[in-house]
Amino acid sequence: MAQHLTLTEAISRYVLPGSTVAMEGFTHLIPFAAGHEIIRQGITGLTLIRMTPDLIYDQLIGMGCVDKMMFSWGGNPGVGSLHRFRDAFENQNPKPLAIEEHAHAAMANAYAAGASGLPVAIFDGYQGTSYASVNPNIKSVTCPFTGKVLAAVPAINPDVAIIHAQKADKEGNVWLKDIVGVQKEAVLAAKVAIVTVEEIVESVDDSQGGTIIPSWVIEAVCCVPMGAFPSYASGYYPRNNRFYIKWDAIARDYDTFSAWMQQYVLDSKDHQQFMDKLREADYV
Amino acid sequence: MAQHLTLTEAISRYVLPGSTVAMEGFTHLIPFAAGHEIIRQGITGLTLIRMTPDLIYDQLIGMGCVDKMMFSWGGNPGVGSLHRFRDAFENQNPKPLAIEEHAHAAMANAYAAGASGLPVAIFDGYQGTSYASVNPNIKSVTCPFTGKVLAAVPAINPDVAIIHAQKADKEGNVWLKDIVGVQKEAVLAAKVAIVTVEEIVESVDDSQGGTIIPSWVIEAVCCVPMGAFPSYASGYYPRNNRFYIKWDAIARDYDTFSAWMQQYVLDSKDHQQFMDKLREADYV
Amino acid sequence: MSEASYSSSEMMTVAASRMLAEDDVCFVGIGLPSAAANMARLGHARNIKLIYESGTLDTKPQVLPLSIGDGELADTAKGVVSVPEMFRYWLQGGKIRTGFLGAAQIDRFANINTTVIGDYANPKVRLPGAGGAPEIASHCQRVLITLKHSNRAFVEKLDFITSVGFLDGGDSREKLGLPGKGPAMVITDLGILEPDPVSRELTLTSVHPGVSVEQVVAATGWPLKVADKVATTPAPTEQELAILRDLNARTQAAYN
Amino acid sequence: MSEASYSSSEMMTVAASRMLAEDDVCFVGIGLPSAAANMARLGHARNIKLIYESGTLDTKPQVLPLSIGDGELADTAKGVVSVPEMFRYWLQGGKIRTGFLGAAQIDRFANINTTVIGDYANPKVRLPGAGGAPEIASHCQRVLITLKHSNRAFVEKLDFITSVGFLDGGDSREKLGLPGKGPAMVITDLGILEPDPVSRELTLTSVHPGVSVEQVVAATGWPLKVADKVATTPAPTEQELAILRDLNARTQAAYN
Repeated sequence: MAQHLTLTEAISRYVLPGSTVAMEGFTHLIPFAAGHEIIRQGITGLTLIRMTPDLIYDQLIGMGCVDKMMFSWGGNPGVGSLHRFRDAFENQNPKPLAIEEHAHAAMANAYAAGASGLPVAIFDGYQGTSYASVNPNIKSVTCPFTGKVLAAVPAINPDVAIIHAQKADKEGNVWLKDIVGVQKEAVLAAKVAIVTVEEIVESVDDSQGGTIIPSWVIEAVCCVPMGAFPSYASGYYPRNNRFYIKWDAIARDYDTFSAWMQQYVLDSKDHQQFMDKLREADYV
Repeated sequence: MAQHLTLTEAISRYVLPGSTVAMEGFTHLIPFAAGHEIIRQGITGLTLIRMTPDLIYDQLIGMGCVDKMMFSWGGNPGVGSLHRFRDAFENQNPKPLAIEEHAHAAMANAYAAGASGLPVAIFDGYQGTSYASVNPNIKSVTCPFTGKVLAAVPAINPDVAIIHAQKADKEGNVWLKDIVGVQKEAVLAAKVAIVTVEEIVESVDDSQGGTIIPSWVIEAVCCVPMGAFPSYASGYYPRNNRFYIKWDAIARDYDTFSAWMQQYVLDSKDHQQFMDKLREADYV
Repeated sequence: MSEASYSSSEMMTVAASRMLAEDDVCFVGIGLPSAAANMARLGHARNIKLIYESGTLDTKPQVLPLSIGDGELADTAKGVVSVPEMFRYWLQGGKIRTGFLGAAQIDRFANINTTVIGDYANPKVRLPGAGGAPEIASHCQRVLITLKHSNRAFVEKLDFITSVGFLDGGDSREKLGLPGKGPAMVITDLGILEPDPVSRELTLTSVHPGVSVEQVVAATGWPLKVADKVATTPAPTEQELAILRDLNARTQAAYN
Repeated sequence: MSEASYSSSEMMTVAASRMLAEDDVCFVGIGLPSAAANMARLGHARNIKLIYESGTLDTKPQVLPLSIGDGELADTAKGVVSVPEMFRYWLQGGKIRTGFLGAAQIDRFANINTTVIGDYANPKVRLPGAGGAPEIASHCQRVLITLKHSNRAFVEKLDFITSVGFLDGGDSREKLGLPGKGPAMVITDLGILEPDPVSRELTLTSVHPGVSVEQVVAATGWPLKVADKVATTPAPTEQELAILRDLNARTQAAYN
């Protein structure tokens, strides 16, 4: 059953140096606060997994926490490149970054296979593309009934999955709604799951819609209001598209990036102080 | 896009003699009215697919509509046997019945594979059981990464899927809620989908929960209030457990069964008249 | 706690319910497993999570469902998932601690048959079939089985293996590579059987009050292994009976 | 309808939007495909169903999303499904008629690259990667592609095939066994290219008003095949421009 922990405690207890971590979120509910706490704790040697790595993975890479990234689309959506990701991959700054690259279909199926206790995901994809030539984890299986050849990728089973959700209840059951991406699959596929939430309520259920992830598949629940900012939590606050646009200029230059991270992330003791500083600087 | 049709029209247009039909429903939302209409129209030579064939499949079998049934649990839940199914399978009455038998895990995965455009479903199951010895459609594939041997079954892609749902809107989008079984998968796996609903409303969406099956994957929507009786439609009427218990005595004897079907199903022009007769006879 | 009068069926349900713990996550079959699991939830294991294969997660029915998908199960659940999700993410995904099954036939290695009595193609009795049982038996961390004791149910050789227990005994289950550890206990109306730690053969470890070892042996279709010390199952307490009878009374009232 | 003044980017969006029909079901990429698809929905194809890979089915955004998963998309959708479901049941399941993609590079057989410019391990430019594109390109019944015309985008040889068009031309796509029929049209800021029915090589079939065939040939990194009769794309109508500009104005206002 899930324990209610502070984010600091949850990250230090479960995100060990060198571990494989999936911080999922498909535009919506991206666990920014948790990523910042990993940076604050200086945890390194991580392998990060995410279908759509965006600013928080850019920040983790730029701060030197990451050895390897597995992904299927890495950019600042609608804005442009992830400059820290590109700098690490193209110029080994601040250090080399290994990648394992897939298409969305492969990763979505691989998470689902991981959640399902299967070692492999099969799907009808990748035909005619160059992906198999750069990724040895793309193989095939042949249908024993039709002879059709299907793509096969290993299941994803991260050491730790971290997601953000709207609500949890006192027992640690989690509720999320609207765009849910692969978050439930990431939680169910992981050895350990940490969930940050906007608020703790008496009880959650799905009678008004949304998805329930029950307490017994979660290790830690952390109440972190605004924990997805500048991503969003439907029903709480909208995506701050303006921040995503501003980020392009901050991240483009390594020194500007480092100074920003020092001022806003490292010099803040927690997410609340980080948000206060952003508000003062008119980022919110 | 779905057309609004009468049930009579939808069944006669799409359920052809000899076709393979999945009328799904997992206790909840079982499409009884549609099954009765198939019986009324005397459509024969059917292969029926369902994870949990219950009274409506028993009736279709007893009335001679069915050549073959694929299933994973066939009984009157909490009551006992399906007498007409057993009589057909054990005594070829009213005619022989072929079966293809699976476990729930296999059929649930096979429907999902069918919905996903895959020819095969793989899962971790059937080990140590006798099923593969009586069902040649149980094979295996080997994981190319771990060497683990997984069970493989062909995808299910019925000619016609028929389900019952709570609501549809004018455009033919369908909404169902609470226990949804494999209905969505059956619809998406089928070449043709027919949906009976309790009512037609202006517009449906999933903002208050439930599942949307959009108009463009459905051929026909038919408004049939009480169309799941004696099964239930959450929010409309409860499961009539009393009818399920009474059915045992009706179906046990072939002549009693035949007389009942004549009186209530064949001699009713439609579901409304059927329901009226049941009410008069204190079945509802 | 004073002695009360009770039926053998009540004894079986009470004994089965005691095997469920406060922190259990239990995949519940319909019928006696459902009665026992809900009795546990209303009694000593109030925090237990009950899951039914119709898709209901953490459900708290006030009356016993007649079917695996009664409205009561959805209405009182934390969440409802589709049946493919239930079998993939929850059962096959290893998220269920205890699987609770009934059976028509069982053998000495706790393999069970709910498919057919007699020849498959020309059966003596055609039973309902597998449902979720084969994968409940293979994927839950442990399995509890409950059925009434008789020579026709406890047989030397199954006509069909619907769900595997310890297969041929010894390490034959382990060799299949199944994720779960297999049957932990078989609870009947006469007593309790547990697998021998090495041979995996079912062994009588407890008889219910008023039942003799000989009675159990006589109702078993193979030479039943009996533990050196056979316990006597504690009789149902008044509290246990009150919970069970309330539940059954509410259920009866709801069906009529 | 009188002529109006418009930009080449507006011409491209308008031309792309016209390729979508009233009864289309369209999987929409972010950026120009999203603008064109929503323009169609607000104009001549009011009944079109738009689907975004973030899981939104039949969505009707009032402003253009910056990302593929903006709240606006979920708030205005008939339904939202998980990403694994989107890729399995909807895309791979063959439920989408038209896939609408952007690209960084394209070759004469309409294969596209959004992964990397230069060597994969030591790239000149590392692009975002595949996203949903490879399976959109293979599973939608037809594919529309839109990108700006230049020698750097329309190249003799791709550095990386992210999504397959007609592979090496002729029947090489069919031999891959892909369910969809492949790219139907490439819409650029200069004109419209369509695959030759036999060789599958992209052929210039229309130039936008004021653009010469020579301009298009010069902006293409291979000897561009030109149709015998090259049409002139009808200029955007005032109504089309009004819809597009309203949409863009609402979007600008929402972001600031």
